[in-house]
Amino acid sequence: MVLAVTSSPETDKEGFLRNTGDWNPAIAERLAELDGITLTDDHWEVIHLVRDYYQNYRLFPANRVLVTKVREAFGQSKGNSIHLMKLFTGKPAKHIAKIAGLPKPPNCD
Amino acid sequence: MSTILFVFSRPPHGSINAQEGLDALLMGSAFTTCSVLFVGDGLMQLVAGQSTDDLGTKNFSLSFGALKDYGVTRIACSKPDLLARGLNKDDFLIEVESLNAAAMQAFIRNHDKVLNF
Amino acid sequence: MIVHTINKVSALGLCNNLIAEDDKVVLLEDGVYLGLQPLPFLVFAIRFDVDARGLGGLLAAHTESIDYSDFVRLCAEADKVCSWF
Amino acid sequence: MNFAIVVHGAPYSSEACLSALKFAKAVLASGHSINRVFFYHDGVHTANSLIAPPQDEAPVSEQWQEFGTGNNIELIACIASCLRRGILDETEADRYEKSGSNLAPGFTISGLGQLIDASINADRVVTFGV
Repeated sequence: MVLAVTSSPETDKEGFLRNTGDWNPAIAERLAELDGITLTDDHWEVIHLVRDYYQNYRLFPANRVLVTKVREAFGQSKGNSIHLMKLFTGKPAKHIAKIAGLPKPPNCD
Repeated sequence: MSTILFVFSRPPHGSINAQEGLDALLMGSAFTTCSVLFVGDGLMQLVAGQSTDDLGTKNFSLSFGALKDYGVTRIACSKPDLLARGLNKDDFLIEVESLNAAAMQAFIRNHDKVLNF
Repeated sequence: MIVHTINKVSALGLCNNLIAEDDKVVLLEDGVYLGLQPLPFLVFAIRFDVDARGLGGLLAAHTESIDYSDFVRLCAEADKVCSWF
Repeated sequence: MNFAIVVHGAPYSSEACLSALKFAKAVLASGHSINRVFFYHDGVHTANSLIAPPQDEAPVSEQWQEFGTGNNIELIACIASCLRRGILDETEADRYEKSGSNLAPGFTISGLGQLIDASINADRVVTFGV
């Protein structure tokens, strides 16, 4: 599957998968790359966590909830918004949702 | 800071009202202390074992499990409406306090604002 | 004191347990049909809705017709407003 | 006293947005203020600029626009409700690759946080539901 920088059959113009069912780890790597992010173990911890959270609750966790959950799972050094900002530059929630293949969030906070 | 009581009175899936009410509650919890009271057929939102894959609506009932994470600590339902539907709290997917009429009136009085859905 | 608004007959079932003795009830839209029978609360009905449905002469003795300005005043006097629909 | 008004009903499908408008006018006429009107659920249809009612029926949507613009009152349509129902401003139409936008003048599309903020900061919140 080829994923272009701009919209392709597989992604919309913001780079979100049109069909979240297409997601797999290799696609996540590519989606991240298009956002200028190289996935490391630290990224994967968060990606798996939000995917599990979505699977359990059908929700993308709100920022503060995400921070708490990361802290509970991986400790204080990672459970803070600075860590998440560093990993997923700019708007962490948007990048995480995109790379994790979760539904595009409405553009509101 | 004003506290908000969310009152949910619509059953799930027949309309989007219940789901959009929950969205508002989740957002509210980011700003202030929020509680929720289920009345009438709104209690049906809490019934465990909802399976919507074949229907094609979102199974947002699972999201109630996240209310604790979101800091919503008081989750209550109308005891008369519970009994009228032949339900008991074991039928629900999360722990919910059931309140009699006087307790519900106090619950409403103890919040600054009420948002009904 | 809480103002409860009711906009349809079936919505009374949601709130009749929740209306305290000193609360007030404002009937609007199709809720004004509830004003035809005596209710055990202090009841007001929006005049526009009453008139639109031809209920002017049919309201129960204790249902008081009010304008929107009265509705606003009741809300301002209340501690909060609870809407049933 | 400051009011927040919440509207859940679509024009013509329900009376809610007509009642809410009468209430909103009465709030101002009584010397009170309105911090925001929040359109949620089907209420967001009020913000559809393409509504074309028969001439002998009240143009509810336009009346809201006039009220909002004339009194400098924020009319917010919930973004999530709007997206589900096809009410889009140019930004959202572009974002979701849709062929056109239809948000009526005087309305702003924004998030649910606006409902919570308005509710917290108002003295009274009044919801017009369906």
